[in-house]
Amino acid sequence: MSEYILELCNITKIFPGVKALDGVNFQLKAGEIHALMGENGAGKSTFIKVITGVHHAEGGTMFLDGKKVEFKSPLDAQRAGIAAIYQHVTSYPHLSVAENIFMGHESVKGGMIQWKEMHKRADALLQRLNAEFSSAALMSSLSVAQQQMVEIAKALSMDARIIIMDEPTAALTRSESEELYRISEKLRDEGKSIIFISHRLEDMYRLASRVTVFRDASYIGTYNVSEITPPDLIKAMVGREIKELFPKPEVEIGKEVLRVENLSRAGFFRDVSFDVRAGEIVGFTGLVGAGRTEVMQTLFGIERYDSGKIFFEGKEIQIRRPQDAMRRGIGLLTEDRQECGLILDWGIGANITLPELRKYAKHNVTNEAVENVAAKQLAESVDVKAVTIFDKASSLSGGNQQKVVVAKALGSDLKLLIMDEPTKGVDVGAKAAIYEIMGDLAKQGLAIIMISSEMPEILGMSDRIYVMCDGRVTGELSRSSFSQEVILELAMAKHSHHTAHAQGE
Amino acid sequence: MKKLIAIVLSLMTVFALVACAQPAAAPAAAAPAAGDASQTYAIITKSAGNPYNEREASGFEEAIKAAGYTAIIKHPAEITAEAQITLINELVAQGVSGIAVAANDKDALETALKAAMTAGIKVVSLDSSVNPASRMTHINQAGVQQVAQALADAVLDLTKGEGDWAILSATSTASNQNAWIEAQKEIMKGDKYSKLNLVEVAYGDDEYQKSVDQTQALLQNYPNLKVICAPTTVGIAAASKVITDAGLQGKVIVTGLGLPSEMAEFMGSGDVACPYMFLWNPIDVGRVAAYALVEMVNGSLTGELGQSFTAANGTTYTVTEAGDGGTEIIIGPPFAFTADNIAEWKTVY
Amino acid sequence: MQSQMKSLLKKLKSSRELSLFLVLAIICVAVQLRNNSFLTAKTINDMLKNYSTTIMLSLGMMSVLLIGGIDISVASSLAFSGMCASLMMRDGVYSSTLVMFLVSVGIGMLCGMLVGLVITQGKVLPIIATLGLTNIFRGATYIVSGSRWVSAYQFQSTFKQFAQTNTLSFGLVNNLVFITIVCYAVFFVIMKWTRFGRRIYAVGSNPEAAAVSGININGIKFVVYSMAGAFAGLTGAMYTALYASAQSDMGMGMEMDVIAACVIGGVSLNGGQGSVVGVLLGALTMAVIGKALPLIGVSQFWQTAIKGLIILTAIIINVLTQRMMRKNALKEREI
Amino acid sequence: MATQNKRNIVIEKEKSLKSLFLRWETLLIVLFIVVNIMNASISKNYLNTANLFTAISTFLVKGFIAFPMAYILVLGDIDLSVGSTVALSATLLGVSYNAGLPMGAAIVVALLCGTLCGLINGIILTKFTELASMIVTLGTMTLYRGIAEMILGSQSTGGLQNVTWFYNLYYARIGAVPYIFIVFCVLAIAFGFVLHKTTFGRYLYAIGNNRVVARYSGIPVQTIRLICFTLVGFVCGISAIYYASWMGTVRFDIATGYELEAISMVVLGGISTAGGKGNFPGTVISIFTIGLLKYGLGLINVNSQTILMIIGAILIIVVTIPNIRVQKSATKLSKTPAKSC
Repeated sequence: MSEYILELCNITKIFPGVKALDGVNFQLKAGEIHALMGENGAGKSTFIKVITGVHHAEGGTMFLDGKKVEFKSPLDAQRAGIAAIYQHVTSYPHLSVAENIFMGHESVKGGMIQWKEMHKRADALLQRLNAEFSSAALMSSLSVAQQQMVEIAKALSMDARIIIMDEPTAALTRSESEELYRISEKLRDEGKSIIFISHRLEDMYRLASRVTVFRDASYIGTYNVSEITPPDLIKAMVGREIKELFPKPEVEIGKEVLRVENLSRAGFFRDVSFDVRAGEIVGFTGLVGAGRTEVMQTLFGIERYDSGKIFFEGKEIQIRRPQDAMRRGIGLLTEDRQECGLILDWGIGANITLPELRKYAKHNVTNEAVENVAAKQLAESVDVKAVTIFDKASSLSGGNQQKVVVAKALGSDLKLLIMDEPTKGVDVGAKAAIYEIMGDLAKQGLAIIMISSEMPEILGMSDRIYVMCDGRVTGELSRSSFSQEVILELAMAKHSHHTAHAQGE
Repeated sequence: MKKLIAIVLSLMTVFALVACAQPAAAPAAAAPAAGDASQTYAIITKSAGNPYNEREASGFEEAIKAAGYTAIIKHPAEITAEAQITLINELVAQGVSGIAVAANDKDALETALKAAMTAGIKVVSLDSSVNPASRMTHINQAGVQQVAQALADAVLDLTKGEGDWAILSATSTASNQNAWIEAQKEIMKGDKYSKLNLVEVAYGDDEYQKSVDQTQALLQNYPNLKVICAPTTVGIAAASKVITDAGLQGKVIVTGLGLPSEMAEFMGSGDVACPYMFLWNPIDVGRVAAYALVEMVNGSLTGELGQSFTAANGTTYTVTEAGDGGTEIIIGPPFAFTADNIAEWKTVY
Repeated sequence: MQSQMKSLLKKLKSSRELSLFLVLAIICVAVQLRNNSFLTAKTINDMLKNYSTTIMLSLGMMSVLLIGGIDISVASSLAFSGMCASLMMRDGVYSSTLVMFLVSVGIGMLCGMLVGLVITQGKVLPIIATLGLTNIFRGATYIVSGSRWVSAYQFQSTFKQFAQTNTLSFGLVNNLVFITIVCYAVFFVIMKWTRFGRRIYAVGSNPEAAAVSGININGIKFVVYSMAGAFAGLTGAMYTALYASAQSDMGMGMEMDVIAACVIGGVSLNGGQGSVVGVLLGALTMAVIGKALPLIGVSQFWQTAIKGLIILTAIIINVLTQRMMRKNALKEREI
Repeated sequence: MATQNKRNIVIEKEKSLKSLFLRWETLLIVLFIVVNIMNASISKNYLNTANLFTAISTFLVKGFIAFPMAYILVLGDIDLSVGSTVALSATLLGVSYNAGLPMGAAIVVALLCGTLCGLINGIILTKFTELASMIVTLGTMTLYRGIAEMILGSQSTGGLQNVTWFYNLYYARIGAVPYIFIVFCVLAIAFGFVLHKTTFGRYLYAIGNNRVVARYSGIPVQTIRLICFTLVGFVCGISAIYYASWMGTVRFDIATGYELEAISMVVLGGISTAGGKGNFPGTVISIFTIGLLKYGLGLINVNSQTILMIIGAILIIVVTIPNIRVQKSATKLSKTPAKSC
């Protein structure tokens, strides 16, 4: 029994209306990195919350060091040496790094917080992680990767033996992920056990020694990483085979749809020029903070640009607000679906028809029957997995939410669709579906701009690639000259000179 | 099921609250047919939470009860005409026999009170009048001239004939305050008062904190100030408090109209903030309003000029002409409270 | 680069208090030029004494705003607790000033606990819960007092003297001002150096994160609302001591002044942001406006408008400076 | 993926969602009926139509404000300046009439003034989107009241009822039914229609739910906020006209506390201050529930302060009940075996 530091047997967790976990098992050895994989909605996050005492399981038992335990609150789990780093960074933006690290277990003497000592300890922890920021910095001033480091420091500060990382690399660039791998391995070598949740197969193959797969709230199996091939693993996760991940169709490239010349916005990007043609999928890549998202938001009228010209179908246009862009047939799918894309409390139908509500209305008087039919058609066209169009958007998985966002954009007569990290946080099965939709749209003659940090995706789907670094376009690659090495080089063209800077925003 | 229980419970709470509130209200069960022995009379004061109004209402209630009828006391939720109109509407709907009202606005109550009179309800104003069209007569605690004269002479006496003085009034909208101040200014145009200099009329809005601020500003802005005349119960108490706290007794003197219970602290022998002040008995004001209304309902009084009646307390009151073109019943000259009599009055009201 | 950003952020953070202080200083000097009796020990003492109530009440409001809530019932619980404590003193239940203060604080805390219960257990939005409770507390005040005042002569003379003497600080400052200073100092320490204080910030800054890290959010909320109630009770006692009189309508409308003071002082209505020093400066600004306008001969009828204008100007200037700083920070960034 | 059949998504509402919506209104209607039965049984004077309409008219003057306030709360904003706007508009109406303007022009002045006040709120809020509406309107609440005070000082401006048709605005009736009641009903239907049956109304809910999503969906968020705040000002102008017609005289301190009363009515009607939720009929029912409850309690001479307490208690209780219910139903659901999805 003592081979395992943590063992969970037959765990069942029920939420109102949903069985989130159905008798799952899990075993963690001391000093191992154990990957936990599965599609979104497979129950991984819920499982983590059961381990950390945030949720209480209705059934099943948990053993720590062979002894049966029951956590009544997150504090119990913390005391037992279990720390979690959640998918969405759970930090306090208005507080300092040191406080974020020590929240709940501050250094206290006689009831008074010992700030000096805390900062000293925090700085030591950060140094251990090779972090380049001070413990006095405000959390909100850090990049996502840096915030993640703070979370890891927090786990270390509690002397955790088991560290759980829920999709830590989702928001990280390649080099930042490398840094995280290094830290994880260091921790493993120090004897800590790590549970690692990720959608990226490369994360798992790079780090983990064993992998446990969940599907549809159930336990599928535990495998040694060295013994399982990617197709088998995907099959275990999805439950079926996926033949082609990047179904890039051959499309005839048409006329120029959009041309941007020397677009600049102080503090974010400068002299950005590029063009997109009908039927073309143009990839934008670079490090997080390189200014890709900001350029696209500016194109969509969310932010104003300081100088530069935008030509749409050959004519110069001004874009001051999203309506200007939408009127011309430009659509934007944001990276953050939950914050910018969907009204989670609404049904998917109402979400889909929202941007083009006027189209379905007569003299601005809404007609729900017409709307519902339109919503149903659009939802079906992208194959949203839902029972009715009144299902709440919040009840869908990440991949299906993304499909709803796509359907929402498709309601307009689109000429150009900008997709910012379209598969972020989306599971493998849904990823393929989204790529297929992209291909279909390109076939229909749409111009597509895709921002992505995932190398396989950018290489697999793009006709052309622009690479950005520090707010400038550092290179343009045509399909014949695609290579991972060149892209990385361009993405870090100025990286060596401005280390701190690239992480700035 | 749980929901139902919750609703029932909450509604029961509400009913319980209503039931608790009942003692404050008079039973309106009796049929209020005019001329009947079980007539109902109501008084509407200016606001709740003011002792002066409480005393006025208690005098009214006492007199009505002594006559064997039912009394309703209504304090508006806010010091506004709007709140008073709501109360008048409620009383009209109940069909009371008579309404006495101390108005928050001279004109705003007109339509509501006229509607009441059309419905056969007798209406008098007391303390602070409504316009002549809205009332049958006004119960005036003391003639405007009498009050103004008393205050003017007090200022003359306390300044020893010359120097700066200021007025600290209540809300700038109270009709009686403004009438007194105007009359006082008029009287003081006379030669006798020529060396007196009125520096400012400040408004404390009948709020204690604001009155304190205003008094302190007066002291600071006019270093030679000799007398503060505050014809309002809140203002005079606040001003006296400021003078006492600042140790200025004898240097700056407060006088005006005040309640003995509130002012006892600042009066008495030796150096005090306020050597003497005036007021009438608010209980009497309420009582006389009650007597007048009862007479009106009995048909022996209509509020016309020259009528008179003898009240249950044995005094005879006469309807005289008021300054605004209507009629009024003046109770008497203001009564002076001094160091000698304050101790016995402070427990009365 | 890192240190540059840090110092910039630091400036940005401290600037709020600094700029507010400057504005306050400018107002004071301007008033002083018009009326040289303003910056005298006496006037300042008067001002602090009169406005110690507003300044004190701002502290309770601040803690509520920090957790992202709001409490518009504080003025009513002030009146209720002050009135109850005064009634008991009048009726001879006790004669000690200290006991009176403690009773008032206790009753205020009970009011605050009720607010906290409704918000945490009934899951009612704070603005609605306190909107309802403000009516209830105020009505209760009228009922317990029978609409009467507790007048000066009905108080113990030691109590009446208390607000006018400097005994607590051995003759340095007025007692009420001294209590206020002590409370601010204690609160400053609590907010900065205790776990509890930092948890208030944590709950306001990111409630979900706080829940995940095991902070009892409802517990903190309950304590904070109780605390705001206790401050209201303390202010109620100070109010009655100051005026040696307890009235049912005391403190009416004060909640708005107090919220304004907090907001001018830089407390964010979204929670998690705001400092004790800022609130002090904000409350002082309100006090100076209230005190100075009559002194420089501004007609009383203009004062409300000027107060409104100052509130608006303060918040808009604040936004503008923050925007300017952000813009400058962006410009400084090399691209 | 082409191998897989696309699934069919149905257009059929789940019953439970609908009944959830209905429940709040059921609760309100129950409360409304209970209030009326209670009033009628305690006081036999209650069901006198003429008197009833007199009382109704008085609370309709402020009831108007609840309409646009509902919009503002759906947006997730709040407007504390309504009382002051009414006061300022009514002040200008009185002052301009007494300065010799014809009454018709004075009415236009009041409407313009109200609209301008609302517009100023809207402009500040849309130009400085960082600012919370509560703070800004707290400032303008003080400012507008202050301007009214500057204009009128200790004076009142009266004689407005000398113009017969102006007097009739508030007091005239068709049979027992006052015109103001009819105007109120027409406006209620108009406001309800716009909120529930037009794109504009849907946009309000979208903005209230998530302003960012609304913006990315191409909804002119700030323009709509500007329109709504201006609309509040305009309706405050209407309320001011009725107030002046009702009272015949205006002071600067009128309409104090209207903001909180209007908010209470809307909240009791089921529209949360958090934005994006609730519906309009609830607001209309709650205007009458509160108004008639106050009237009924007044008829049995309950102390004004106690009435306020009762209203406060009802507000809290009614808002709490659905929370208790949701918790209960949630646990009930969890006990039913879940279908895997």
